[in-house]
Amino acid sequence: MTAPVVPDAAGAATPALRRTPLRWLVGVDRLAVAGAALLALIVLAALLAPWIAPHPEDGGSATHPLEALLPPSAEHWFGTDQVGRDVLSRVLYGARTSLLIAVAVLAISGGVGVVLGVVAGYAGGWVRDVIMRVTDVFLAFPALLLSLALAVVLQPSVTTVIVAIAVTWWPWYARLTASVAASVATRAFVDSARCLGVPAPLIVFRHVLPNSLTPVLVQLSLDGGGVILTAAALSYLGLGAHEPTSEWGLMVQQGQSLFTTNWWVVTFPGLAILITAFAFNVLGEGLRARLTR
Amino acid sequence: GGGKIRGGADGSEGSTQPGTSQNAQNPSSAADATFVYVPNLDVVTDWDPASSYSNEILAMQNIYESLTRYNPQTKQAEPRLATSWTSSDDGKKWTFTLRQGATFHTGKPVDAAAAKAAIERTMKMGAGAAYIWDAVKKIEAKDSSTLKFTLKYPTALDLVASAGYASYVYDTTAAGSGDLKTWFGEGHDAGSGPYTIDTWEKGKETELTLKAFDDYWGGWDGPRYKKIAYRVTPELTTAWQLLRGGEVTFVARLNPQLFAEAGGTPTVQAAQTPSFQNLLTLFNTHSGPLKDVRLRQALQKAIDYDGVVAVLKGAGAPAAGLVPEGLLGHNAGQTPRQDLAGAEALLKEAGYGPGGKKLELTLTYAQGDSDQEVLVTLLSSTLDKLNVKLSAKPLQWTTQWDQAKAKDPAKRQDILVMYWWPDYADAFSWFVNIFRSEDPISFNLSYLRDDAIDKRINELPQLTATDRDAAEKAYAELQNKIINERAAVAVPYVMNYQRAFAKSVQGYVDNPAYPNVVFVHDLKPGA
Amino acid sequence: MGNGTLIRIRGLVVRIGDRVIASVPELDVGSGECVAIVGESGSGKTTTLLAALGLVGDVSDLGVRGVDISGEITVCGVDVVAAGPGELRGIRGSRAALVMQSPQAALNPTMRLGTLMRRALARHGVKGAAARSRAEEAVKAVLLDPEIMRRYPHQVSGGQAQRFAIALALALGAEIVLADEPTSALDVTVQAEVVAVLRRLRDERGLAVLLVSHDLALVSTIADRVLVMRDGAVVESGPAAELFDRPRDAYTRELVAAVPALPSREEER
Amino acid sequence: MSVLSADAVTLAYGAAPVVHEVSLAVDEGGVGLIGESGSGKTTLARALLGLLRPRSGTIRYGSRDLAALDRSGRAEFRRAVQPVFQAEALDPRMTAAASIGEALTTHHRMSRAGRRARVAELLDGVGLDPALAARRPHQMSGGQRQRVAIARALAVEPRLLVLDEPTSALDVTVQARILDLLEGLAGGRGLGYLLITHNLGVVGRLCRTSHVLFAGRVVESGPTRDLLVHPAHPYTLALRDAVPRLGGEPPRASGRTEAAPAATGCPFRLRCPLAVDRCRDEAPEAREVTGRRVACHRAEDVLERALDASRWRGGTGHPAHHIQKGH
Amino acid sequence: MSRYLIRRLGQAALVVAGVVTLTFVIMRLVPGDPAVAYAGPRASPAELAAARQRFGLDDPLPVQLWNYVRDLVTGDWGVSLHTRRPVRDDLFLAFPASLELVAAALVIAVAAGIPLGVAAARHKGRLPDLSIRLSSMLAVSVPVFWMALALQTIFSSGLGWFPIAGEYDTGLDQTSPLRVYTNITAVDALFTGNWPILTSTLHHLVLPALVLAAYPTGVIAQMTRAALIEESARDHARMERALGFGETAVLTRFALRPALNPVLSLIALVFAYSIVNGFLVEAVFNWPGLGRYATDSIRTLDTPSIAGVTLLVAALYVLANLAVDLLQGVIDPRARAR
Ligand SMILES: Nc1ncnc2c1ncn2[C@@H]1O[C@H](COP(=O)(O)OP(=O)(O)OP(=O)(O)O)[C@@H](O)[C@H]1O
Ligand SMILES: Nc1ncnc2c1ncn2[C@@H]1O[C@H](COP(=O)(O)OP(=O)(O)OP(=O)(O)O)[C@@H](O)[C@H]1O
Ligand SMILES: [Mg+2]
Ligand SMILES: [Mg+2]
Repeated sequence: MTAPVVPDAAGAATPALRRTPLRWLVGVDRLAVAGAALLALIVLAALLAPWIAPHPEDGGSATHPLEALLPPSAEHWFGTDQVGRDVLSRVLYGARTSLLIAVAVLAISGGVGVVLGVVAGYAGGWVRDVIMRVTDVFLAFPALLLSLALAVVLQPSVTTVIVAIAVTWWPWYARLTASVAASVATRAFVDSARCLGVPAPLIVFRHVLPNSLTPVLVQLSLDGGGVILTAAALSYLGLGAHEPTSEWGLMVQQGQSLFTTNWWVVTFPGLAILITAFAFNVLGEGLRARLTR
Repeated sequence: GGGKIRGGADGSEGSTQPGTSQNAQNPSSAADATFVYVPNLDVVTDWDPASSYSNEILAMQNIYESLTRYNPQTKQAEPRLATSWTSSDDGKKWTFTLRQGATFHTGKPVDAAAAKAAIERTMKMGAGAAYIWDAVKKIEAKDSSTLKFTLKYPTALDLVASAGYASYVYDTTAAGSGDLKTWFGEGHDAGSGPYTIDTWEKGKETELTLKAFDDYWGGWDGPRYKKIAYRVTPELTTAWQLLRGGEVTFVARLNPQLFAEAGGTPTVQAAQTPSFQNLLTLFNTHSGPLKDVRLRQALQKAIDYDGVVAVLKGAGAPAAGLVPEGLLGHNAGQTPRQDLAGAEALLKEAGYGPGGKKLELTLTYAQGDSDQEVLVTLLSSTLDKLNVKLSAKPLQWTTQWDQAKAKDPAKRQDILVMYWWPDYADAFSWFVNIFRSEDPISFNLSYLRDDAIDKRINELPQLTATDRDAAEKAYAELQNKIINERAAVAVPYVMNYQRAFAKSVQGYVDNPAYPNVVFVHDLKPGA
Repeated sequence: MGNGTLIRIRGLVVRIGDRVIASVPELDVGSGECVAIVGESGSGKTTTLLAALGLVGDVSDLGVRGVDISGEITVCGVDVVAAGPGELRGIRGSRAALVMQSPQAALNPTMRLGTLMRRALARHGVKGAAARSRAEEAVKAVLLDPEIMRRYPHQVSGGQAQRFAIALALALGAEIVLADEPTSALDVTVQAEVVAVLRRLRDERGLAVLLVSHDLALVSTIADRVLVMRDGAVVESGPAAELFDRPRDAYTRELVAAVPALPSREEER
Repeated sequence: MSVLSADAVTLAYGAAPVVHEVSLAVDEGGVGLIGESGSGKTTLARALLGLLRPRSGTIRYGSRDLAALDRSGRAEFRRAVQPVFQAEALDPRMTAAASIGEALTTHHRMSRAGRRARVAELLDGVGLDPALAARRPHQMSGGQRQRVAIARALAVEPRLLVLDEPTSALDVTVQARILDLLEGLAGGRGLGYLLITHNLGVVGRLCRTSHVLFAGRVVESGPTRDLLVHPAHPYTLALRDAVPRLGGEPPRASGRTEAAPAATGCPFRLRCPLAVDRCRDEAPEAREVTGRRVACHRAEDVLERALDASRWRGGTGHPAHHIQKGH
Repeated sequence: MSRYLIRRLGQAALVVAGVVTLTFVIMRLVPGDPAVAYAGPRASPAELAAARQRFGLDDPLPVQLWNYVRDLVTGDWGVSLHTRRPVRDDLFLAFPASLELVAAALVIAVAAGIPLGVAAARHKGRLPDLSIRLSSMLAVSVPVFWMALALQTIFSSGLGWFPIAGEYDTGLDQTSPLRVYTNITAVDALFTGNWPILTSTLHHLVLPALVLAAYPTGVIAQMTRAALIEESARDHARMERALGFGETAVLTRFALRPALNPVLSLIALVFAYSIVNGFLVEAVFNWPGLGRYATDSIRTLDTPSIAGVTLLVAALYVLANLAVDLLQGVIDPRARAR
C-alpha cells in the first residue's frame, strides 16, 4: 500500500496515551493487526484441523450413536452432538468449510464486481448505465432471499451456498468499484495514458483498476464476516451445507432445539461464527481506518 | 367506523364486541376452560370438509364427525355418527345405522339423506383424499337413519368411513343458495362435532379458536374444555418454553431431549405413543447398481437400526416389517438388526466392499427433517467403512419426488428416504401405493415390478373385509416377499409421537389413526 | 507586551514526533498591522498560524498524535500554550479569527450562512436583535448583501464565502484575523476584491492581519512586515519594503526573482 | 498549416455548452490560453487532445479532422500531441521508469536494456538524476513529479505539447525552474505548445500569441505583449489590473466580480464598467482591432483606458533574472 | 428538484421492472412443477392440466412474463400453493407484524447507534472509543438466530422478565378485542386506545427488537463514528473550532448533520436487510410476521409466495432508498441542488 511521504504520525502517541497500557490496542492499525492475527489463528486451526482435532474422524463421516449428547468433559472439551461426534473436532473442521465459503465468495463476487465496476466506471455513458441498473436490480433483491431462492433452485450444497451468496454479493463491489473507478478515470494520469494511445483495456487494467482497489479491499475484508453469517443463515435454514459436512450454521440449526437441554451443541459453533465474523470485521475496520485516509 | 375487530369470526364488525361475546358470561373461568394446542405449522389451508387434506385435520376432527372412528387398541372401527353397521359376506354391501338426535351446527338434523349428500359431494369433487370412496358404486338413504352403500369391489368400508380425511358428514345445504366451497372458505363450518369455529385469522399467532357447540349430541356434562385455541409455534424450544410457562396446554411435537425434560417437570405430563407413520428406505430395484438384489440386501444389513433408535431417544421405535403396530397386518418379531459381517459378505459377492470396487450411491431425503438426517448420517458413516460412498442430498419433497419420477431412469436416485402413513387405518395403503407396479410412477419409488406381488396386493381388500385371519397371513407373506426376497425396502423405525401437556389435562389418549389430533371433547380439565 | 500587541511569539517550536515542522524565534503582530508569512509549500506557515490559535494537533489534523509545542505564544493576552480549552475557546473567534484557504469548504455545507453567524454570535453571548444587527452590519462592512445570510455555502461564490468569513470575524469583534492563503483558491479579479476588503478594514477599524501566502507579489502590496520560512524555519524577516528591495537570504532572493513579471509599457519603450 | 487547430468548436458536458465556437491554432512556438476558473480552458484542452468530442465544429490535426482519423492516423496523432497536466499526471502506483517506459513501449517495441537507457536519457534531459527512475510519485517532490511528467510526454517525441496549468501547483521557485525547462525545450527542439494558465506572468514570458477566454468564449486574442500591455477587452483589462505586482500598488478591485456571465448580449456586461445598452441587446462579434481580434463593442474605448491606466500606473516590471537551471 | 425526482422515480421503476423479471426467471427455474404442487399428489391428469392452465404454464415464456406483469399490476399476485389464498392477502396479513418488529428494531438502532457513534468520535482513540468500536463490531458479528435463542433462554425462560414468544397476550383478544386498521398491532392499539394490548405488545417486542437491533446498531454506530471523524477533520470543522466552539459542540451541532448523510443511506440498506434478517428472529420468538410465511413458502417450494415475498422486500428496498434520497435533500442542501 502507499505510504505517505510524511512520516506516519499515527504511530506516535500523544503524551496522555503514552503512559497507558492500552496504547498498543488503541492505534488504528493495531486493530487491523489484531484482526489479522485472530483470523490467522482461525485459518491455522482450519488448516491444522486433521492434526489438532482430538477426534479427526468426527470431522468427517464418523458417528458414535451410543455417545450422543455427552456434556463437555476432558475427553470431549465441547461435548458431543446428536450422533455422538466430538463438537470440538467438528467446530475445527467447520472452520475449513466456513473459510472456504468466505474466500470463494469474496473471490468470485469481488472478481466479477470489480471487473464490471471498473469497466462501468471507466466507460461511463450507456455502458455504465446498463451495468449500474443491473446491479440496482440485484441490490434491490434481498440478499438472503435471493440466496434462498437460488439455493432452492440449485439444491443445497456448499457450492450452492458459494454461488448463491456470490450472486447477491457482486453488485456491492461493482457499485463501489464503479464509483471509485469513475473518479479515478477523471484523474490526469488516465487522460495522460489515453493521450499516449494506450489501448482502453490496458488503461483499465493497468491504471484504473490498481488505483481503484483500496476501498474494495477494505470492503472485502469487512464483508468476510457477513459472508460467513449469511452462509450460516442459509445452512441454518437448511439450504446450505448438509450432512456429513461440518459447517457451523448447520451445526447451530441441528442443535438449536437442544439449546435448553444440551447447550454445548449449539453454543460452540455459534461462538465460532461470532469470533470469525468478528475477526473479519476487526481486520476490515482496521484496514479502513488505515487505508482510507 | 372502519376497521375490523380482531377475533370477529366472520370479520364483520361488531360480532364480538366486548360484553356481547360468548365468553363474557364467565370470563374468570374462560381461561382454564380453553385448551391451547400448539401445532408447529399453520393450521388451516382448506376449510372444505370434502377436499381438506392437510394440517387442518387438527381442527376438523373436533368440528366434523365421520360415521366411524378407529380404535387402535381393538384395531377396529367403532361408532361415531353411525351407531352400528353390517356388511354382506362378499364385503360389497354395507348398511350403517345413524345416531338419533345429532344435529349440524347449522341446526339441521344429521340424517341419512344429509350423510348421503355429503359423501356424494365429496366423491364428486374428487379432491384431497376423496379417492378413499373409490369402491362405492351407490349410496342410498333407506330411511332417516339407515344408510346403505353398494360397492364395486369388496372393501373394509367401516375403516374407510373412519378415515381422517374426506370421511366427514356435513350439511351440504349450509350455504343456502350460495356456493358452498366459497362459504367454507370464508371460515364457516357445517359439521356436527362438539366444537364450531369461533375465530380464524390466518397468519396470526393464534390462528384459530373453536368454541363449544351447545347442542352437541355428546352433551356438555361435567367439566369440559369449552374452547380450543390453536397457537402456531414452529420452534420446538419456544413451544416447550410456552408450555412450561403455563401459557399453553398441549404441544404436539417435541424433540426427545425436550420430551425427557418434560417428563421431569412437575407441572407437565409427557406421553409417548407409536404412530402409524414409518420411515421407508426405498431401494431402486429397476436401475443403477442396486438392481443387484445382493447389494440391496447388503444395505438392509448395513443400517444401524439400534443406533438410529438410540439416537432418536424415543422419537422413533424399532420397526417390524412394513405395517406399524396397531394395524391389521402388523408382523411382530420381524425387527431387523444390523449385520455388518453379512453386509460385507454380500458386497464382496457382488464385487464391492472393502478391497473391492468402490460402490457409489445417491440418496435423497427430506430437507429439514432431523430424524431422517440422523438415519442418513449414521448410514453414510457405516457405508464409508464398507467402501461405499453415499452422496446424500436433502431436498424439498416436490424436488425429491420429481427427481424420483424422472422419465429417464438414470436420473433417479438409488435410495429414497420418505415417510408413509395411511389415509385411513388400513395397512393396504403401503402395499397398493408403494409396491404395486405403476406406470407412470407415482409412489412406487422402489420401482418394484412383480406380478405375483401385484396379485397378492389386489386380493387384500376383500380378505380384510371378509376374513381377517387370512388377511393377516397375506400381509405377513407379502412383507416377507417385499422386504426379504426382493429387498425393495428397509424400514429403520416407526415414528413415536412425543407429546407434552399440562398436568391438569385428564383422559388424554393418542389415536395414531388421526395424526396429531386431540379429541378435546373427550378430555377433562382438572385442577 | 505593548497594549497594541495582539500576537507575540517567542521561541516557538512545533514538533511532530522528532521532526520540527515549524520553528519561529520571534513574531509580533500589533493592532492595525499586517504581517505576512511566505515560504515554500510545507515550510510550516500554516502550522505557525494554527499554533497561535491552539489548533495544531486537534482532531481535525488527520490522526495527528504526538504534536509537541514549546515556546511562548501569547494571543490577545492569553498564553496559548498553557491555556486550558475553555480559555482558548474564549479568544477564538471573538478576539482572533481564522480565514481559511478553501472558501466553501470552510463553511458547513448543511447550514445557512446566517445560521452559522447566529450560532457563533450566541456562542459568544450575543443573541436576539443585537445579534441580528451586528451580523447585518458586519456583512455590509465586507460589501455583501445581507440577503446572503439566507444562502447555503454552495450557493455563494468563493469570494463571497471568503468575505463572509471575514464578516464573521467582524461580527464577533475580533481584533485580528489569521488568514491562511485566503485568496489562493480565487481568481485574480476576485482576489483583488478580498484583499481590498481586508485593507479597508485594517485602515478603517485597525483590524490586524496575520497573512499566510505564497504569493510574494500580493504580500508585497499589503504586508507591513514579512517572515520568510523554509523547511520549518524562518530564514529572513523584516519590513516588507526592505525585504523585497534588498533580500539578504539566498532563498528570499530566489523567491523574489521567481515572481513572473507582466510586461508593461515602460519596458516597451 | 498549423499542427493543431480548432475551428468554431463548441463543447459541452451536459445540455449547456461550456465552450462556444472557439477557434484557435497551435504551431511551433507557444500559444497561451488565459481565463478565470471555470471559463473552459481545460475543457478546450481536452478536446484538442482528442479526449472530448466537440458538439460542433472541427478539430484538425494538420489538415485532417480529428474525429475522422483512421487507426494509423490516430496513432500518429497520439505520438505528435502530448499533454502535461497540472497534477497527478503520473500513475501513483508506477515508478518513474514504468511511467516513462509505458510511453516508450506503447508505440514501439523496445528491449529492456534499450528502454532503461532511454529512460535515463529522458530523465537527464529534464534535469533529473536517473536514480529517480525507481521512485513512485509520492516519493518525489512536486517539481520532480512534473519533470517526470514532461519526460514522459517527450518520450514519444511529440511535435506539440498541451500544457494545462503545468506549474500552478508548484512553489514559485520551482515553477520558475519548470518554466525555464519548457522554454529551453521549445527553443531547442522546435516544439509547439499550448500553454493554459491563469497566471498572466507565465504567458507573458512563454507565449508569443495568446487567447483570453471568458465564459467559454474567446474574448480577445493576439500578440501576448499587446494583450497585456494595452488590452482591448475590458475583461483582459480587469485581469491585468488585478494582478499584484511586486512592490507595486495593491491590485485594484473592479467590483461585481462575482456576477455570473450574462445569458444574453455580451456575457461580460454584468461585470463591465463600460457596459452600455448595446452590450445588453447585442452579443459582440469578434473583430480586428489594432492587430488583434476582440469581441467587444467598446474595444476602442477600452484600449484608450488601458493605455491611460498603464501610463498612470507606471508599474515596475522586474526583469526575470537570477533564475537557475536544473536542480 | 422535481426533475431530479422524476428521474429518480423512473430509475426506481426500472429497478422494480428488473426485479420482477428476475423473480419471474427464478420462479421458472425452481424445480418442481407448481401445477403438481397445486393439484396435489393424487391429482388426475385432467386436474393437472387444469392447474397448468390456471397458472398459464403452457404459454410461451414471454407471454407468461407478460401475463405475470399484467397480473402484478392489477393486484393479482397469484395464489399461494401452500395456503391456497391470494399471495397479496397473505402478505397483507403477515407483513405488518414484520414491519412492526423491524421498525422497533430500527428505532432502537438509531436511538442507540447514533449517540454511540458520537460518543466514540468524541473520544476517538481513547478507551470509550475502543470499547464502543469493539462492541459494535461484536454486535455486527453475532449470528442473529443464535443471539435470539440465547436471550430468550436467559431473559424469558430463566429470569422471566419478558414473555417467551408471540406478539401479545393472546388472552387479550377476548378481554379487549382490537379494532384493526393497519394490521400493525401496536399502531392500531395506540390509535384505538387499547392500552392492554399496546402494553402487552410493547412488552413482547422488547427482546426480538433488541436482537434484531444488534446488527443495525453496530453498523450505524460505526458509520456515524467514521463519518463524524471524517467530517470533523474537514475545513469547516476547523473553522467552527476557530469560532470558539468546543469539541462536543463541533461534533453534535455542526459535524453531525452532514455526517448523517451516509448514515441515512445505510439505514435504508439496513432496513431491507433487517426485514429478511428478522425472519430468523421471528422464528425464534414466534413473531407472526413474514418470516414464517417465507420459510414455509421455501420449504414447500411455493413459487408464487416466494416471488411475492421477494417482490415485496425488493419494493421496500427501492422505496426506502427513494425516501432516503428525499431525506438527504432535506438534510443536505447540496443534494437538493442536484
Ligand atoms: N497532520 C500532519 N501530519 C503530519 N505532518 C504534518 C501534518 N500537518 C503538517 N505536517 C507537516 O508539517 C510541515 C509544515 O506544514 P504546514 O502545513 O505548516 O506547511 P505550509 O507552509 O502551510 O505549506 P503549504 O504552503 O503547502 O500550505 C510539513 O512538512 C507537513 O508535511
Ligand atoms: N466533467 C464535467 N462535467 C460537467 N461539467 C464540467 C466537467 N468538467 C468541467 N465542467 C464545467 O465546465 C466548465 C469549464 O470547466 P473547465 O475545467 O474547462 O474550466 P477551466 O477554465 O479549466 O477552469 P480552472 O481554471 O478552474 O481549471 C465549468 O463550469 C465546469 O464546471
Ligand atoms: Mg498551508
Ligand atoms: Mg482547468
